[in-house]
Amino acid sequence: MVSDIWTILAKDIKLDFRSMENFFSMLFFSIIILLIFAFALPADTHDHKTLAPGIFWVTFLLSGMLSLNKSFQMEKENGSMEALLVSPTSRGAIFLGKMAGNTVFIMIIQAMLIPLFSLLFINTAISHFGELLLLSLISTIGFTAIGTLLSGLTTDLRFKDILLPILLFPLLVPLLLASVKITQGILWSQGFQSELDWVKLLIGFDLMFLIISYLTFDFVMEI
Amino acid sequence: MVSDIWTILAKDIKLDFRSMENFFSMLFFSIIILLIFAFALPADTHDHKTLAPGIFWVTFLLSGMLSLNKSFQMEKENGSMEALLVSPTSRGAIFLGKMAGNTVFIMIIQAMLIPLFSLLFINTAISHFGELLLLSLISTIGFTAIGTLLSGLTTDLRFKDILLPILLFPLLVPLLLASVKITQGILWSQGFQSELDWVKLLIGFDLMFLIISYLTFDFVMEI
Amino acid sequence: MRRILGILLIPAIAGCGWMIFFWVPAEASMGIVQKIMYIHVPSVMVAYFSFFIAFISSVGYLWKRKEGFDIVACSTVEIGVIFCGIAIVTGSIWARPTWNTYWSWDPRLTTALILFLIFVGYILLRRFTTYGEQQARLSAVIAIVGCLDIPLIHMSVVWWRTLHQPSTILSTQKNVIDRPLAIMLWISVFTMALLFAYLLSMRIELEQKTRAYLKQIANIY
Amino acid sequence: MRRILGILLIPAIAGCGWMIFFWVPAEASMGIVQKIMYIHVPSVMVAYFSFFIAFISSVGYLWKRKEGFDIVACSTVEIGVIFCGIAIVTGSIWARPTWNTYWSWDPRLTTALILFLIFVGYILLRRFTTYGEQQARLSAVIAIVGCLDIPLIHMSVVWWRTLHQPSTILSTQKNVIDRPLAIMLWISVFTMALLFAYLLSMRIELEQKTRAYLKQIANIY
Repeated sequence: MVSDIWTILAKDIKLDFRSMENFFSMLFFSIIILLIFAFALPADTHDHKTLAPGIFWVTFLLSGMLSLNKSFQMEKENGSMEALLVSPTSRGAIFLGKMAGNTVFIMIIQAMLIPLFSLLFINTAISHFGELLLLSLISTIGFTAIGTLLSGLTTDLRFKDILLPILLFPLLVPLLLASVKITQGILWSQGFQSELDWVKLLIGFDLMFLIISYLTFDFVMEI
Repeated sequence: MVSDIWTILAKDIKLDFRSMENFFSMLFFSIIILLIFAFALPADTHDHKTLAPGIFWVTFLLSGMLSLNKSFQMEKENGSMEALLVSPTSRGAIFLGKMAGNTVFIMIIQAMLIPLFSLLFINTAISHFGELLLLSLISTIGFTAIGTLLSGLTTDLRFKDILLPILLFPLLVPLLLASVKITQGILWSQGFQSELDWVKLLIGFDLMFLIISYLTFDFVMEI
Repeated sequence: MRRILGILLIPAIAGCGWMIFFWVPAEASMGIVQKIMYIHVPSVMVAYFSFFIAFISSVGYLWKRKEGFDIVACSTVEIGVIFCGIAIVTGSIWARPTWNTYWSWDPRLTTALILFLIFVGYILLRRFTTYGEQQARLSAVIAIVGCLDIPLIHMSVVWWRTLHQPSTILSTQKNVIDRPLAIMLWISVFTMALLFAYLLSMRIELEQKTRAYLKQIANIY
Repeated sequence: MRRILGILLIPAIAGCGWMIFFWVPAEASMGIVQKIMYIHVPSVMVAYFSFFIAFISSVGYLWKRKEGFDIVACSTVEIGVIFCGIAIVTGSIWARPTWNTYWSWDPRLTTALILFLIFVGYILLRRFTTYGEQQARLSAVIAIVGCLDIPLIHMSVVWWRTLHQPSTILSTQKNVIDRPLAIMLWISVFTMALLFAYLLSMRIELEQKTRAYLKQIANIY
């Protein structure tokens, strides 16, 4: 089981980073989104301070969604999905492997995005790099738990480009609110402690959807 | 020529609205994006006032991009693109027909989005409905001029989901800045007059890219 | 059975409407607008109830793989979305004189809106897929995930709001309701529940007929 | 030809480096940081120049359909992106002591950043397509559209910024530069242009070899 997860994770990471295009295009997409916000929203530093947490997490949602889009694309295109499904690998292992792959991919993007975000919006963010990255990790787990499930669910469908965000974003509202609030706590006051209730909510979200997605992934991936 | 454009436009509109799913999914996508902004950004009315123009146009860009994505998808899926290309219809007519189709589609979404935007962010927006819709039209023409070209350019490619925004958004920076500024003018002061330079820039943008896209579409659509 | 429901409905709705406008006194501080609560509150309750049924029958479908569960799930979601929409619209109308704005991020309304969007997604998913076992499976998963998310959504929306400004608003709903008003509310809930049961049975029958028809077509080709 | 360039380059860069640090006096108000301008300004100019070449040769490709144009276009874009990147980084470093922040939405820097992103998109487009006539066509279209957008981008970015706050910033760049500083700037521009020509000729040769190799492989299969 664990070795299956590991195999899928290693394969996905290898594919992602062998073709660095994939990684770079996602990184540049995130930069472009940050830039668009910088252009569209008022530029004075006071405003940026209050807006920054929201901008950071909306960028996260948008670029994360595009990462999910490509999650099962490779398997779909060369038809290796069927091979994977009829192999003795359990569905649960496929799910956890894919989810881990998405998590690693998004986390690396986040690690590069935090300094950039700090540069463009709120200079103090970089001094909270560790806390923001930890928060990113906690949010990313919840995000990829639902995201991987829904990405697997929509791969077969015709208008998946549009269906995935419609299904995904409303479900992620608790995650978004919690992340924004905790980021405010980190940037403006005493860090995680000041928003302990939200941290609990976020962890509860992660655990719940990790379990639900793990259990329901079987049904999504039936042939 | 004109009748060719009309045929393609009528066909696209008929297909878009025969399957109302397409239209509704785009509308709900826009609503969800507006909602995410409402959640992620500070909620007091003063802030909303300064943020509103930016939020409106970022939503426009994101939902517009998804509309473009599906622009050539129908033809691609059932292989009728080749039939269209070898038919005596000129490339220019295909371009203008497709562009008109995208424009109509986005404009209908915008017409429904303005009241909603007014409801969620800035109550006075609805009293400027006509001006905002006119501005939307001017912006949409520039947007669909480049957008249709790039959507045609990327349909064949592997990672078009990610490539389209990366190519499109940086090119649209002048359009975004002009639209945001003019919207500020409309919502805060005397309407179009106060931002006349930006209006000129926007119209110049439209004309230039209408011509360039029309001329270069030939090269994009070679078989 | 449905015929009885239908016959019961006509006097129930008529009676309820009459009572709302002629029997029950107007609420002291709100005036006439408060009467919209007799539509708003039952709609919310019916919407939640129908999503709950959708949850149960989706679990049932994935467990037992009986098509009947899927029929109930998809019918009840559609009706639930309609009632949820009614709840949001009536809530906004009620908000207008109360808070002087049509939309105020009241936690309950916001939760209802998010639920509305989730289950609109469910319906769109069904529309984008074709009738079959896959459609039933995928949409059941969405219904389950969506329903389990409800408590988290509600909690986060309440916190999000209250941390912004203390909710002086909620207290107006929680204060002691006059006796006739409370009775009236229960009567309207009961009427709305009748309406829901009637619509659901109609929708289920329609769905069964459609599917029988689709199966026939599939057999021909 | 390229060998001569290469031989010229070594003393040019060495001499230029020496002059920057030992010959030219430090600028009065800025101090030592100002010396980064001798890298920044030439980089910007070279980047713009290379995008201009890319534009010309893209038009040439679409018109004449000679592969040579495409080779020049893709080579010059890659070098242009590198110089554009250098310009952005050196600009940010220069901004730090001047405006006390690494990034200040200075119109020139912002324009450079957008250009950088446009041509990074060009490179990614080439990476996502495979070698062939289609790749050349599509990327030529992007180069043309991107270059024609430059004046609009610059204009809008300048207006966007100046409407926010009067650009007291720009004036520091426009004031009279001391005579030795101006000479130094021209020397460094000349050196950078040499470097550009050398890199471009290397890149073009590499591209020609790669393509010859790809064609060989294609012939085998």
